[in-house]
Amino acid sequence: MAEIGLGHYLSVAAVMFAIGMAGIFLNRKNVIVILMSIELMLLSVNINFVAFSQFLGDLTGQVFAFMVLTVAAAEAAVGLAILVAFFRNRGDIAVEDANLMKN
Amino acid sequence: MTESFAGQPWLSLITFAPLFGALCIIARRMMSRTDENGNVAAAEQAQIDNTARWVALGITTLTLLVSLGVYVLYDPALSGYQLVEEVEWLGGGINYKMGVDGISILFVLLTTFIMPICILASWDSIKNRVADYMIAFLVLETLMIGVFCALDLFLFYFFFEGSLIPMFLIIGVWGSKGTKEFGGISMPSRVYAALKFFLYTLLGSLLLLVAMAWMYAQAGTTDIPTLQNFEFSAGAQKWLWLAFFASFAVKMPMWPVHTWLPDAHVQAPTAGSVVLAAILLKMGGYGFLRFSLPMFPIASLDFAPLVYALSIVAIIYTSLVALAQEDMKKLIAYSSVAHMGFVTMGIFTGTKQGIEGGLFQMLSHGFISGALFLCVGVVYDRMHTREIAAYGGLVHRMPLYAFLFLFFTLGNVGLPGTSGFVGEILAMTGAFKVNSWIAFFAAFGVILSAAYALRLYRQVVYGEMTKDALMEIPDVDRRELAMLGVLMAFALFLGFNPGPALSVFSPAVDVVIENYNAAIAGVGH
Amino acid sequence: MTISAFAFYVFALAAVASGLMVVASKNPVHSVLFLISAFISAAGLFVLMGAEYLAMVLIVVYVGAVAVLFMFVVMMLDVDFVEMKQGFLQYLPIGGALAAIVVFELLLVVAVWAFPSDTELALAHPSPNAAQTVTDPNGPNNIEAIGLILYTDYVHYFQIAGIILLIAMIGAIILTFRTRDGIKKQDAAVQIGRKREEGYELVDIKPGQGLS
Amino acid sequence: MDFSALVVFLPLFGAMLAMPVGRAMGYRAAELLTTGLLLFAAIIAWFLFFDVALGGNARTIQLFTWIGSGNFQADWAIRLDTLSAVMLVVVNSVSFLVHTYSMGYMKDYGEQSRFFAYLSLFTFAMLTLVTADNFLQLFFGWEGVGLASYLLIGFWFKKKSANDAAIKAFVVNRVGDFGFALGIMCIFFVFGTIQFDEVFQAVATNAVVTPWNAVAGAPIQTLNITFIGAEYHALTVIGVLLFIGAMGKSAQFFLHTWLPDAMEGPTPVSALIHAATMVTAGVFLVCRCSVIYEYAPNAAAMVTLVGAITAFFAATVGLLQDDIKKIVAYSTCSQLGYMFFAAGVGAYGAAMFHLFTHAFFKALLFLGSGAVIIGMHHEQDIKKMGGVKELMPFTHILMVVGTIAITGVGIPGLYLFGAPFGTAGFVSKDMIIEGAFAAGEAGRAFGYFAFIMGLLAAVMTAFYSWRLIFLTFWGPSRAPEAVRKHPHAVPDTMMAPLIPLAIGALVAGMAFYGNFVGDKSEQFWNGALYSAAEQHDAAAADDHGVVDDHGPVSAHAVADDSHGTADDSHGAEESHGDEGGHHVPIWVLWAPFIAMLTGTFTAAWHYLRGDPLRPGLLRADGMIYAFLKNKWYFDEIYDYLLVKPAIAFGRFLWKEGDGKTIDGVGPDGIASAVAAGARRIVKVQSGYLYHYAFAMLVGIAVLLTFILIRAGGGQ
Amino acid sequence: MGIFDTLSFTFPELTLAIGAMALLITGVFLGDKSAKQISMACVVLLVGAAVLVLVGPSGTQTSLFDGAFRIDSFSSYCKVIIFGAAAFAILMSDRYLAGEQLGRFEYPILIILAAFGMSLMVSATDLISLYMGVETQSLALYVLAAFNRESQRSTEAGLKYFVLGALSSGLLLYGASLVYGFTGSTSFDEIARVATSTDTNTGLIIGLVFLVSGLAFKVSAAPFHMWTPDVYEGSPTPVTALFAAAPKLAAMALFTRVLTTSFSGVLTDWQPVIAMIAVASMMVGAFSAIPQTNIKRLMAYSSIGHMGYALIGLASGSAEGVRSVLIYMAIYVMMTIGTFAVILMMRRRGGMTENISDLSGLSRTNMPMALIMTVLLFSLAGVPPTAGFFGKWYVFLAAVEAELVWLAVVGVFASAVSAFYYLRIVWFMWFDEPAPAFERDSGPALAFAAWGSAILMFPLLTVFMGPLTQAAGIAAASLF
Repeated sequence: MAEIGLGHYLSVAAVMFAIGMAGIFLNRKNVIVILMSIELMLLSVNINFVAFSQFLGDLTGQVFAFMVLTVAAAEAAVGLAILVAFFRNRGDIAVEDANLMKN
Repeated sequence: MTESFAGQPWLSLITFAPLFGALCIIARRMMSRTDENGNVAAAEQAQIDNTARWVALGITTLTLLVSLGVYVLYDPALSGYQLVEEVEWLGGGINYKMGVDGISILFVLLTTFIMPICILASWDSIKNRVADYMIAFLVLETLMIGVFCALDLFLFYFFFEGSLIPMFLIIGVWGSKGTKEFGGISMPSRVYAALKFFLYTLLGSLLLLVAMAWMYAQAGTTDIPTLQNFEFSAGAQKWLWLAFFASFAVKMPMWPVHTWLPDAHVQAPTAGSVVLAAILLKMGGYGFLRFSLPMFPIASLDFAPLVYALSIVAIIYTSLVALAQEDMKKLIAYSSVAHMGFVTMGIFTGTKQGIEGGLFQMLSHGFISGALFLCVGVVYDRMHTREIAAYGGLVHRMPLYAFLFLFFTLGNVGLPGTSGFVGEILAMTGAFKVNSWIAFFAAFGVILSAAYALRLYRQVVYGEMTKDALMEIPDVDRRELAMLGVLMAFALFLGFNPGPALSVFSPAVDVVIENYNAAIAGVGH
Repeated sequence: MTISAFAFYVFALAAVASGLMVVASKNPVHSVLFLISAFISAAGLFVLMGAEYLAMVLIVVYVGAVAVLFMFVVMMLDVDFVEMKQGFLQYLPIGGALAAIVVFELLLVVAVWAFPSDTELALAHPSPNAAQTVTDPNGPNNIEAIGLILYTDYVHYFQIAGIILLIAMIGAIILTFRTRDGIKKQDAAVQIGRKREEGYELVDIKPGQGLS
Repeated sequence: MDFSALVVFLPLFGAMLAMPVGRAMGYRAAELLTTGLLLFAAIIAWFLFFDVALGGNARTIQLFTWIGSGNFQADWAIRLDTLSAVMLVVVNSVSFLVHTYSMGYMKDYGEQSRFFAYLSLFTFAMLTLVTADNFLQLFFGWEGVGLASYLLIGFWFKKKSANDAAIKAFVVNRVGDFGFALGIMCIFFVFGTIQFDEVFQAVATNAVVTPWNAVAGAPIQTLNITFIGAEYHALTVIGVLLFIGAMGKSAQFFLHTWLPDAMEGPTPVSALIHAATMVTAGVFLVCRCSVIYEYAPNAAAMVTLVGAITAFFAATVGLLQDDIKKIVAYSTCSQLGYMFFAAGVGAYGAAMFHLFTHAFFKALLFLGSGAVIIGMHHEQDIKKMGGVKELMPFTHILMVVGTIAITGVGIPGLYLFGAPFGTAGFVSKDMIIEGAFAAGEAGRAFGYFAFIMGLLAAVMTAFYSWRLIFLTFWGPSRAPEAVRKHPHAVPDTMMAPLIPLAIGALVAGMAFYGNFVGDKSEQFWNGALYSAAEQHDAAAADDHGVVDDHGPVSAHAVADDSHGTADDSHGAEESHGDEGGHHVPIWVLWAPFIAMLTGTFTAAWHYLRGDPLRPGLLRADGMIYAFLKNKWYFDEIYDYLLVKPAIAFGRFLWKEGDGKTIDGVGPDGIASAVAAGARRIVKVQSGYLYHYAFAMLVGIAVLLTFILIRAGGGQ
Repeated sequence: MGIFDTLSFTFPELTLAIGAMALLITGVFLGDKSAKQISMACVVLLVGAAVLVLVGPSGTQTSLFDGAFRIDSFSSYCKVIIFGAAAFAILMSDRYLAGEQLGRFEYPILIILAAFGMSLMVSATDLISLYMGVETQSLALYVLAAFNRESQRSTEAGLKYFVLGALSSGLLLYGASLVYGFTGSTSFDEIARVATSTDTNTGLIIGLVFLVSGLAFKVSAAPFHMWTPDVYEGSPTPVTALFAAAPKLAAMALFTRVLTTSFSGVLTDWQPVIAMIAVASMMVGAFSAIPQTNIKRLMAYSSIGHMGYALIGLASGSAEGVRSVLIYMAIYVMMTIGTFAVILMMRRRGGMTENISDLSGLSRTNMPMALIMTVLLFSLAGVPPTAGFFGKWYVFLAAVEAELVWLAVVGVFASAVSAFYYLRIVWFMWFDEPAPAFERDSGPALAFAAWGSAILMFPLLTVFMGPLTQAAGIAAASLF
């Protein structure tokens, strides 16, 4: 087996990205899991950044990843806050029923 | 003295004077006292209505007078554009440019002439929302005059499409009653008609917009005289022509994109129908002559057979359809389509007779068809129905009306001595030159027009008066007589002596033909 | 296979498997746990790539804060988890197919990646201080290097990140924070500012009526 | 300004003033005004007749330009030559008499002002027609008389039948005008002008003309043009097209159906318009364009053919009519056929002559019929009359005069003062029949055919004319008691105009023989009528002993050029000038007379013995009877083939074409499709988060795939 | 350039950021009863920021923070409009929030912070600053969408917006990472250099596609538009008014800058992508709006369609195209503010109404409001003589000049279809029998916004279109 190169990392990231994406629409009952899927996507992005950064020999990517981490945390906070507000109004968090507005 | 007169922006003045009138009415409305629900006291409302009527009449009359003055300044012997004004507008070759030539000046006059009549026609018959109505008409007048005065394609389009809005409101708000089932929902038929009118014409003119963009990209300007001398490649002309055609054909309207017209006419209030028939339809023919022929001569030549075919079909088809109508306005609307067929046919012959015939036909149709709608309006105001079957024997109670209606019916038929004849015969003569088949088929329309027009007249005016409702119907009053009388005078005068109009057209038409022939000769056709 | 390669595969597989389980597990609590596992695995990958600082941040921020937040919410919201996963499989084929297509396409892209040529790099980095290469053995280590640029060249991002966090804070508060009436609260200012006159009330009790 | 312009405009003033004057001062004032103006006009017309026709003082008065577009120029003008002078006399005289007559006739009906306005309007239109100096003005008059005819036929607008007849008249006339208009365009196309003078000059001189689209010019007489897809001889096309117009106006076969129906109008109208003047406009047109027909033998042949058929056909139908006016109407139709085939065979003088004489006796017959109708309390069915002789003896005499005039009573071969001896109809009709024979001799197409048809028609003319007299005036009365006892009084104003007409019916033929067709004709016509043969003669045979050296000078100059074309009519040379009958066999001279006698005696044999109403020669249940009774089923066929399909087709186009197809596929269809599409598209917006996410991912997958395929394809 | 020089260029943003924090502290101390005052202060801040932009050195192109941001006429143009729109959003929300018991002081502060984010977006010339700007804006907007936390609709809107927004951020980031990886830099200028100098770089293009998808979400272009109707409908109406105006412009400006500066070398690659998105947006906007009954939802579809038209301009990729986008967006923002002002006026005794049928017969019960709405609707439909027409004209012109005639034709058809539903509202207002009248007293802010935009749409821009096109032209030129 070849030396572990950039391609390996990128592949892992791609797969994780796809898992995150699939998680969003495969999951129809629980918003929390959707939020977690998003976290997975962001994680895969970070892997990408770090990998590229490393292999380009350029720290910008890592700084980018750092920012992504920060923002993702903030996002998670806001998302969970909205989720809580949503839950308070409805009593559950099933996305399948969340279609007051449609068409 | 005359020079200092001539140098003034007269065209802008007549274009925007009606708009100013509309603003006056708006101001009057705004000054009215309202209670907290925004309602105006009945007495004050009546006062506002009256003010609106008089302001509208005054302004339109004033516009007419000024436009007559403009006509005095205009020298009909010259070719080319006169009274040109130009102001920087959007930059990059798109300017506010106005001017008239032999093709447009008479349409400006026609517009300013028809408008006071429209206001008068609505004097009593419009009872609700009078001020709004007058505002709509005044705005419409501005836009219509603008169409004929614009010497910039962009400006033309601006007015051309803008005129849809007031007309849309006029049909929709003051249209007649009745509902129509459409697409599973039932909507007021006036709304259906208004929407159809708007969307149909909008769709057509939007293609013109794209074409205009393309032309601008090529020529770097939308100045009409420049574009008329700009030689577009033959391949490009084809597409541009089609785009312009889409717009103007709908507006004319040509078969088979004519179906909005009967609906719009039927639903519109009388004055709306008048203005639609007398002026709005003319924009299409005007556009053909102003743009299609001079700017895309090669494509015009190539597509002329298409135009002929559509014109012929329009003439015969819609005449036949008119034969079967049960609604007075619809019948006249269909006859309008047929008459416009002569116009398109004439214009695309590229001959002097054909083009002048087409122009004259448009002018004459403005008087005659407008008057016919007024005639329908006269009885509609009294009986509130347009069903042909609801009438009969009107001549017993309304001899004067019968006389006037007869005159305009005959004008519609194209009897020599009325202006309707001159345009038809000239257009057909022009067509004959190109191909005798065209004139041959067009002449069928002349036969059919007699059939449907006289049938209408017989069923409405002649016969025994059997309907109780009609027994007390009063004859035309002084106001109606004045309107119809003036129109009749014009139709008659131009029928016996079309010279004044034809000689105005002549220099401009000569220029068009000259360029047209030169362009065609240039590509070796 | 080198150690690092082995480690890579372990972490990579762990990350992917955890990711799958995050999506697939029936119980959200399990999902959170798998998420944590995925984070840790990813942190391992970061370390393998030499990005120690980020690996550390990932653990601290995500595992320490975000995942806990998730867990907190999951536990707080009284959700009937049994019903939650129904219908999952129903949409799996099409969803899976779509995901597979995307993965395939992304992998295609990965395959074409080539290290930018020297000229391109030269083009890309006209100024040498824009970023340092981490491969320089004599240079600062990863944490130092990031520290050097984060508070100099990228200080504005840092500030903006602060504002983002501020927004998140405001948001979280206004969405979830409730002032409830009827809850007894101790307000020092009120207590201190109390006047003597407010403390008592003189009531004139009429005979036979009592204090109502 | 030449006062003679008044001859045209006086009736116009009358027309315009009649209604206001009538309203202001009573109908009598309107009547007197219009009639008075007409009297003036008639006097001027007669004056002009002497001045122009007899004095040779032809001229044209230009008024102003009507339509001018490029070289399409049409003026308002008054062209005074012999042809128009003759027509002026006919029109104004008859019109004046009819006006006078109407003062009495309309007393019962009311609305006199309107009626007189219409009558005057008609007169004006007819006058502009005959005095036109270009085709377009002619067309103006052409349609103008159509309008007046429409108005007058539909005068009693309460009656549905009157309205229907009016519309029918107008529309059928329009069919003719259709051809006429095309003819005008064709003329303009070929000649570049529509002025009579220029056109006729060009034809006569065989000038080189260049049609619009043609590359090079060509002599007009041999020019071919492309018309509706095929190449034809130009003059033939023009001739045929103009003749289609003439057919409509003059109620010739195929386009005749309106004329009998037109009897719905008041009787004076029938006399004025549908007997004396308007219907003869077609003949006038053909004569006016004689030069064209002379060089368009095929067109002339068509004129002959149609004229002959009409003469025969109308006569057959006339045999069985019961409505007194319809009989006269079919008779008119038939007589018009005579005029046409006369013109078709080149006997223009005879055609105009018959037109002239016909005006007298046919107006007489109509007005007499009108008197009978009034007298019989507005009864028109001759089967319900009989014995009117006793009630209205004077009318009877006049009607008999009219009848002997139309049947052509006279003595063949007897000449007095250089004119044949006989009634007006005798002189002119025999001239035509003999002319036809002569033309047949000369090899002109359909000459013999026209001759035979003319004879047969003469038989039938005599039959139905006398049938009318016998059934109406003679025998026992079949009218109701009340009518028999108290016939309606016929006012004097009605009877007075009949007298000059009767005199004319008797002597006009003899009086004007010399001018119209006799030895003075060349001088009389003064080039207004044209005959190629004459031109040829003039150049070739001076010793022919015929007075024929008066053709247009220019025509002389080119007569030789036209020789080649004129050769076709070589035979006609010999018969030239023989319209007097000098050179036809003697039996031909006697044939019309015998035909007349045959018809007369057959009628007498049938109607003067026994029950006049018994089934006649034709069994009433027979096919021929039904065929004739139903006027050859023309109305039914037209109704079935044209009218009903047109309306049904119109309705079809409206409902199916406009409604279902154009709207259905076009705006409505698109709108429905858009609405349906919108409803469907909107369903995608399900409200479910995961659907939205899914859509995004589908979107990106599509974009990725697109870009990858594109990149792959690009490399 | 020293740090103070650098900061001097960021005065507008600094004003907003520092002002927001200061007001936040004030608000915390004063409580919600100070909401009104803080709102006014926020408006002042925004206006001040806009003035600072205008008086600032807009003519020059200045790169700040090592090329992370750029101040040029493009950014100035956008910032002025953004700040203005945000100020209007705050002004217009006053009554609504008071009526719905939502008068909280955080509301205007969040808007200011969002405006701050937008300001970053339009200046961003680096992928990181792009991302940070987008997130600053988005996070604030997520919260605003769910601002009415007692309402199921509002929280549902917030949730949907958040989840999908986060997904789009993921896409954007993934794209950014690929772009970074395949060019070696995050700076737009560097990316541009690499992109133009190398052959077709599939990775870069794929990254670009992800980037485009993420940004398309922000401008709510199809097929990334799905959140828009629900969020528009569910959010409190003033928030919707905000959503529809400023963020759209910011995102579109960012979109434009990214594509035309850093990816101008691969124009042929992204042009069809943008064209496809444009077509899809126009179609969705035209068709889906037809059956709508809720006016906010209808406006959502309408804005999707409008983004499609603006993207036509972008697809042409030329300076002309950018100019047309800028003109279009400016006009769009004005129309939108006016329209939402009218929607916010739709108040009866029972509270707000949002149904289109509630507008029935408006021309009789409230003529001025009907007139304003009519002008705005015709402008939205792009019918002359209103300003909307000019927007369409420039967009189509740009497309035609870039030889994308087919795109213009599609746009034309879409606008004909979309004219239908605008007309439908006109029809309700003018042709139908009146519904109960709205409350007349809607406050000066709404009246000002409504009248102002109607007058702008109709007479002012019609006559004085020149300056706007000029400004947009200068702004567009600074990108090339």
